[in-house]
Amino acid sequence: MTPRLQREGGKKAALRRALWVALAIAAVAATLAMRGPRHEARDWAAVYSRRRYYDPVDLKLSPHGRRLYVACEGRNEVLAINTASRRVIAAIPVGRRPKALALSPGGRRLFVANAWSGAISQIDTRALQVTRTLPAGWGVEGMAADRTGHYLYAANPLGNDISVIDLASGRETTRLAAGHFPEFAARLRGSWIGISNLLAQPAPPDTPPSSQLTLINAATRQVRWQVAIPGAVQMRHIAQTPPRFGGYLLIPFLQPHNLIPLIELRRDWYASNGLAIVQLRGRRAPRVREVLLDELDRAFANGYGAAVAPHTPWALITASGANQVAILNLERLHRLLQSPDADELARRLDAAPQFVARRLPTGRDPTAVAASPNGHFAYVANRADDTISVIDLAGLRNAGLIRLGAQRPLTARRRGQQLFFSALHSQDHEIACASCHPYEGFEDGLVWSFETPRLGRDVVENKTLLAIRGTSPFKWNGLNPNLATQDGPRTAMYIFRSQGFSPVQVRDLVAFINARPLPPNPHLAPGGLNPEQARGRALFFRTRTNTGQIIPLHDRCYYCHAPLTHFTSRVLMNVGTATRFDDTGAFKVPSLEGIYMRPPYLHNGEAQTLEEIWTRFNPRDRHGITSDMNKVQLNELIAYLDTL
Amino acid sequence: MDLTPEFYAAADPQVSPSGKELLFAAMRRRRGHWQIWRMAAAGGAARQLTRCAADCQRAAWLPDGHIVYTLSGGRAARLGSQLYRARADGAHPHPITFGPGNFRLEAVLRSGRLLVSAAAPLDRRAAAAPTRALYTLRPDGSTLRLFRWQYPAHAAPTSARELPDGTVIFVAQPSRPAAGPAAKMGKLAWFPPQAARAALLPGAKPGLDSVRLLDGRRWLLSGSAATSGCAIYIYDSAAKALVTRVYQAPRMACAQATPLEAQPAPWIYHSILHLQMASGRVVCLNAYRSTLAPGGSWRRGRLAQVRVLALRGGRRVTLGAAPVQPDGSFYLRLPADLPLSFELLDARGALVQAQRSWFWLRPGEDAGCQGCHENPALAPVNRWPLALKRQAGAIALGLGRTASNRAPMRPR
Amino acid sequence: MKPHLPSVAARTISPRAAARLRVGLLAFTLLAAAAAAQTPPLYSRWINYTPANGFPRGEVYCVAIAGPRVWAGTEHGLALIENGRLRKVFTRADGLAAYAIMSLAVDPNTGDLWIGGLGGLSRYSAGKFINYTVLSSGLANDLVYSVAVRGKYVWAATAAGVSRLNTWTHSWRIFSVVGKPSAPFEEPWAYALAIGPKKAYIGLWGGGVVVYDLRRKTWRPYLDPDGAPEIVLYRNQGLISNMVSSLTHGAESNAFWAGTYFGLSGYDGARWHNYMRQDSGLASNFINGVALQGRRVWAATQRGLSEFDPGARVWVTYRPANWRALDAGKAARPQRGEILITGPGGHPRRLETATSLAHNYILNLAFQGNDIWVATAAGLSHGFAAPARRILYAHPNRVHRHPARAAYARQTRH
Amino acid sequence: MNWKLTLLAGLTAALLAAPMAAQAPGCPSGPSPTRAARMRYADMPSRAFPFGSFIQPYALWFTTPDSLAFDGSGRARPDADWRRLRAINLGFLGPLDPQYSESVYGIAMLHGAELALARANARGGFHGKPFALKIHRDSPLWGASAIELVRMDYRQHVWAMLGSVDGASTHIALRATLKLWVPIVDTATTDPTVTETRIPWLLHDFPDDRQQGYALADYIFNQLHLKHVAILRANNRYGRLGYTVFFNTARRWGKQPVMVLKFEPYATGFTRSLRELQQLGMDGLVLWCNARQAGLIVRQMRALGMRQPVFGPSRLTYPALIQTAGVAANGVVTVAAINPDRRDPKWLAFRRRYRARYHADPDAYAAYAYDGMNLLIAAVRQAGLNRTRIMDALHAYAMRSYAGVSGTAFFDYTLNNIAPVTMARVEHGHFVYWPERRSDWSRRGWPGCTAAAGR
Repeated sequence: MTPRLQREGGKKAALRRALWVALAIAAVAATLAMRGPRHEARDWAAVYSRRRYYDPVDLKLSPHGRRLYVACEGRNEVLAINTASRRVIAAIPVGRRPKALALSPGGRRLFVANAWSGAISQIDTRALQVTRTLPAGWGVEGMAADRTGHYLYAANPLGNDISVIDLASGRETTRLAAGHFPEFAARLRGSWIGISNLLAQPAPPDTPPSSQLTLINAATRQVRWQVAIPGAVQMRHIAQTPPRFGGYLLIPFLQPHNLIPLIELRRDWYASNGLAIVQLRGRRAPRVREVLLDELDRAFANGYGAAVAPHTPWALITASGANQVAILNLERLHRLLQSPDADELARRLDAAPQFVARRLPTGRDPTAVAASPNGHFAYVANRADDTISVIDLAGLRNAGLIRLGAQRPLTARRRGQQLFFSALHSQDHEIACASCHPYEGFEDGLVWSFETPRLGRDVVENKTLLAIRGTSPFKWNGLNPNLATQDGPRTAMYIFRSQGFSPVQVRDLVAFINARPLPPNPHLAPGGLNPEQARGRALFFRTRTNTGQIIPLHDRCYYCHAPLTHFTSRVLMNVGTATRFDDTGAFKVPSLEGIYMRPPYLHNGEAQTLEEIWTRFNPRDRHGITSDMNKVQLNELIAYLDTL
Repeated sequence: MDLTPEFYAAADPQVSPSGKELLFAAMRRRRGHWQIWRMAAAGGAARQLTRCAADCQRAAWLPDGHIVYTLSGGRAARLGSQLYRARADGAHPHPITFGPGNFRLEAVLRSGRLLVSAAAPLDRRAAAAPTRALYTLRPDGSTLRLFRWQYPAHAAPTSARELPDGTVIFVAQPSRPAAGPAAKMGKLAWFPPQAARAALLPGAKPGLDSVRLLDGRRWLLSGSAATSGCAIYIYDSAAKALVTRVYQAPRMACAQATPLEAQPAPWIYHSILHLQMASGRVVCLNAYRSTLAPGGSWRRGRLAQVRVLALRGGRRVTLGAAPVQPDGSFYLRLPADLPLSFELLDARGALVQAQRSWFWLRPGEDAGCQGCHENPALAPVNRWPLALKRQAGAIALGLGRTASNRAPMRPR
Repeated sequence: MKPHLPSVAARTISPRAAARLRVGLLAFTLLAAAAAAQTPPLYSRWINYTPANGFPRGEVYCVAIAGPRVWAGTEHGLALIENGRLRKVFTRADGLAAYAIMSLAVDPNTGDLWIGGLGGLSRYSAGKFINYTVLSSGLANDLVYSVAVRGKYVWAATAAGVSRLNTWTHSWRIFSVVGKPSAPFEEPWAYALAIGPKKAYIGLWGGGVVVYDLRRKTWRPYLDPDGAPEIVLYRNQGLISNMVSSLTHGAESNAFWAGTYFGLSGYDGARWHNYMRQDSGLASNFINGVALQGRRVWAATQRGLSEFDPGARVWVTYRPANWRALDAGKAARPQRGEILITGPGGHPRRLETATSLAHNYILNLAFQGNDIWVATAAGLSHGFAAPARRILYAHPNRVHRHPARAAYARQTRH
Repeated sequence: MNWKLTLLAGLTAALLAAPMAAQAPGCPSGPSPTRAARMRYADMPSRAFPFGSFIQPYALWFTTPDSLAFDGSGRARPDADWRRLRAINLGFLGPLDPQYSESVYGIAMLHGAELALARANARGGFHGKPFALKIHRDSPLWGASAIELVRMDYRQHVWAMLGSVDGASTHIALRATLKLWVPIVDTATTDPTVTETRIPWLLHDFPDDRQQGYALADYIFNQLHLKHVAILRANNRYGRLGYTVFFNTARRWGKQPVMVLKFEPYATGFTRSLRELQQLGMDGLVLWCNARQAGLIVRQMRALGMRQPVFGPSRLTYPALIQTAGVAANGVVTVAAINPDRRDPKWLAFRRRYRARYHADPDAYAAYAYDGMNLLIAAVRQAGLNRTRIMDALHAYAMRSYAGVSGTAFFDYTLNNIAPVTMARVEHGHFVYWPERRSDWSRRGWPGCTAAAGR
């Protein structure tokens, strides 16, 4: 904004305005110093004592390429690194869990999405200080500022929407509908903003998943296309190739093969990893193609970051599970996509060598990748190593490592984190824990057909790993007494189909999983329950029906979903939800904590919303007595459940 | 130093993961059988592990304390040579391959799977089969799969090795007799990592048939070069050329050089078979998919049934037929440890496609295939197979009424 | 495809008449210039979208304008018209929740279209539908008769009360007779909605109009004061009937118009203004929809589209000239159109137009700039405020002497 | 002109299709057609006219045909080709799930409708194609049944619908049909407001709470001359709407009820309310609830020593009243929707067939459903497969009587049956029925009838 003002007025006027702006910034800073930070400082202290690792998760290079900004979600900081000296020159404290970065077009303002604060920090890149805090939606992550720098678009994974923030007023003007769990955003050529989704669109459990790319026309600030990416989940960073290489959007994704029984782990029987390739075509609907980055006997597990190196034919894709960065030859890719059988590429395991120029090892859990504006270097953030890999794009080789200064020796939890994201422990390196538990231990929202005594039966919905401490036994059938049993030989034999983790590794992994917290619940206002939620709470704990009859103890909500033990009684209960595909009727009572963020519901993912649990799948009142409730009460009950 | 002075012949030395022991095949007398022996790498007395009535060769260490080896000839010869697995002291030998095809152990891959060579296709005429190919197998004998699939024409791979980067090197032995001694010699070929197509290794001489890794870049090649007898070379994999000849023994027939050092242990593979069971299950996702069909797929609705053949006592018997669901899926329970083969039939019972080879299921094995003779480079289609959705369970064929169709409870 | 439009003027006017027309036009232009400020346009040319040119069959329940796009909710899907061409008809097969589309609302912020119908509520955003039904969301009922958007809230009038969705927090609120605190509804069947900046106007089918003050969170019901559906006690007694089918709110904070099946009822914040067929130029008492255009109120009735200018006290009704035959099933399509202009003195003047609305049974209407879009029982009609010379009298020889605007202006001078 | 023709056609059709009507012995009760043309809406007692003592209303509805005329494009729609149909689908909406108390009415209604359909199909159906009943349940859970009429239309392409019992369900179906144009015949609800909505897609053939309220008021105030009546009603839609006509009539007659108390539909103890009413000095009690609760109230009332007479609407005329109340039920006077003791051969034949098929006695819901389905079938046969024309055929019954197994109905312009109602008194553990005795009713002038005739 300031540069534009300077252009408009004379020098004096500009000075005057600059003075005013400086005063305003000072005032804001003072206000922040007096009020905001004090509250947040307490949080930081708590977080610092718990999490000492940096966990670099997003990178942005300044327009001239001399400075690299790193969002470190583990320490609630943004680091500024001098790319010449490869040294950290500033650590700027921001809000909780900074997940994503966006630069204003000129590079003067850096926006930091603080997922757990539900707010965006705006950093003045000259002063390297937070100048203001912008409102945002639930669990805000990926952001992109439009070309003019007037509006900022922010993806809210927990709200399934996109905030449009007017940067002049600092107010959120609109929330646009996005698909399920939008997590990453990018400014594209023209006036497009792209938003990719982590999870598949809600759908009946026996249908293959389909994810969504939301394309916003920044000129109208409205969604123009909601592009279905068939078969895909976990779409992440978006990179756009130059027009001469087709101008495609490249989005790493995972194609889960959850509907076929998981009796193998070879040649992508569980999942494929690759790229969605989206071609914008003006007024016509964008065209979607898919290519795999997996190879015949070696998977490119959990693609994450994507970047196109200017002035080169290279695009870089990181695989957080394979600890690799693949360097794509865009010219060859472009040519391959022109071939008549390009549609088959979505499943071809032998295509990647045709366009992957080089695969380079990275640190553990590589996430974001950024290429310098001159195309000389690329940088990969290795989240579980607290390092930045530097890649020489001229020689396509590793050219150094920037260490952010991790604590040594590693804690058990840290070692567990490294194992959690690594696919190197499974046969053909196909999957990591994180493949099915994205969002650092969440769930993918899919049902999976595991190898069971009867194949194709007992198909169950994936379960979250967030906040599961104290809720054992695990699995819908309750057969796993603890995490160590699950993560040991069982994972080795039936999931990884390999040697699996050693007992020491299992201990580390369990330490990591047990420490997975839930994000702060956006339904819960600071003042406690609102009246509707409070009425819902009364319904949850009610002992009589609307007609005054006493509800038997075992038919009350709180009997099975016991509040003192994370809203689960930790036993198996038959609530009449078994179908003809189940060999058992009793399932472990799931915890209700964070229930709002993890549809679908019930053991087989039949209920796509909380409402459906009672409206469709509780016809005989076996899942609690609910049929006497009216719709208003049901809404209130759900309003309360949303706060757990 | 001759480690085995007391033997008439010795071959296939395998250094244990610790680097302190050797496993090798040897015959004491000229007309005896090859057996598997074990000895300290430093030398000393060898311990006989096998008492084969035929030849036992090509042994390998398994990371779980077992060994695996190839038995050829003898009574088992009807189906050609087979792989056996036994404890490290040679006790409890049992077969892990069952079909025709002359299986021969090549190596244990780092993933824990076995790399074996056998006739391609794996059929009855194995002995006369002109070509061979590499397959992989879990060390419990389950999940037989073709390893990559494009080989130099008429070449039988032998002496395959896996290098740490995933490169597989083998000797392409000409499978047809050709004129001249040099033409009979195998040529080194390789599968670059992730390549479906094998190529001859540039710069290598014919007759070299053993490859060992020295370091990341240099390989140890050895064999019997036609002119100079036995020789050992160092090969620069980056320059793709032989750089040094380190050893030459003109009088000896061949050499298999192995560095005596600790080997990277392959992964332990945890078997999930249930050896007490008499059957295994196979689910086919889409029998319509076939590279033999025009356009890669049979016309929708054409397939009605799958017929299962078995090889019992050297004879083909029909076990029965089961419906193919409209989406091409079928789900069967079939006798374990028996050579099996599928035939796809149309609604009138006419043959649409016959499997050209034999496979088997191990007891309690759950095998899955994407299609019948499908393109192995395609990832599966994510769809709930109707055979699993509509059928209550696997359709049992060739199992007596007494055979238990219920699998034991299995955690997951 | 674009319906063929015969040029009526060119076909029926003789050269002599044309010469006189020029004189008449000159006079008209002067007259029109004087009256233009007050004289609203007359819609004399119609293009109809009917099954004959690919439009969905059955009734058209609603129409909404989003810039160049015209959306029409029909008995058999949601039709999208762009630049005069039918682009697509969306049905349940495309992901819509509803079988029949009752109501449409365009969110000016997001550009999304909200679709209420018999089957649930849908949000159309960039080619995709997000559905809300009674079983899968907090929506009160699957029969959605009206939908409205204001800020971050989406309101839906359903057969079991009014549902309100906060699109930012995804929380639902139901205003109905059940639950606590309940809304003061005589009947739960909400049929009409109009959401103003400060107040929400809710038309209940049998429960009158209930106004919700958005800031104070207070209710004010407006009911038929005689309480008996079989009578209207006084002409301007208050709300004319509790059977409210449609609502629109005025610029003043309290003003609204309610369409009922027993006449048109307007409230200006202080007084009521009721109109029935018997005492006004209203085409029929059976009103399916109402709309405001400036101060003029439009009523979509079962016997034509009526427009009322309260200032001039002039009624204009549009309908097919052969509407009786259409109703009786004796005619398949409208022949010519008729315009009835009724001034304060009564005795409507009748004009005939070459083209006509698709049917006399009118369900709804919307404005696109100077144009009007009308949802009828037999198609969607696009009306143009064409020059007056396009309008013909029933007697062709008098065509040029009585331009319709002049007729309108004369009526207003009474 | 037009409507007269339609009327004539409809009447002819009704006579042809339902020969029973033509052969009806005696004369129907109720107002004569000539008089009815000038009648008050719903034939309300004159002094019960709202504001009737003060002012002539500005406008009157429902008493002339043109105030209800309905336009639309439906008649122009091409008829469906019956040759291409497997069956002529008719919808049924009713409470059938046993857990809902109204299912007793719904099941009886279904049986009556099925019986009519079976007879129609035995007689050749529609051009040889059978009529098929598409049964939908209006279970109230979550309001999900609201969509049933829509599903009937779009999924089963029904030509008309019969149902339902519950006023709310019927209203919701009406809401939908106003948009979808599916004729509805309702033979069970007593909700007086369903015919007052100006939705021309409904024919209602059951004595509604208007007729029941007028009859009770007439009996209580004009014949028994009680003065201080109290009302006890269930707090549901049935109780809330049902008592109002009686209440307003009493009020307009200067007999304002002393108290209206409500109770929850699941309540079982009423002693407190009864004591309260006793203290007010009531001399009669009117109940508006279901038979079982009424039985409990009567029993508890007698146990308290209260001897006041008890009255109630037709839902009380059910065995559950006597089963619950025992001897305490004796003397309770209720409205009866039919008189099952009639010796009318049509009724007897119907009862015989019904007993043979369902092994139970038909009740009012079965009888009216049978009549309603016959009306509907006749309308379909006459009009063909065009819903608007089917509705037109039903409109031909306006201001005409129809003699069915339930008695002789008379439909006003809203197509509501306003024939006078029968009443019953519990005597010795049985309902004893007697003809209606509304004292303000005119019995003159029926065509072809020389004298007033009762049933």
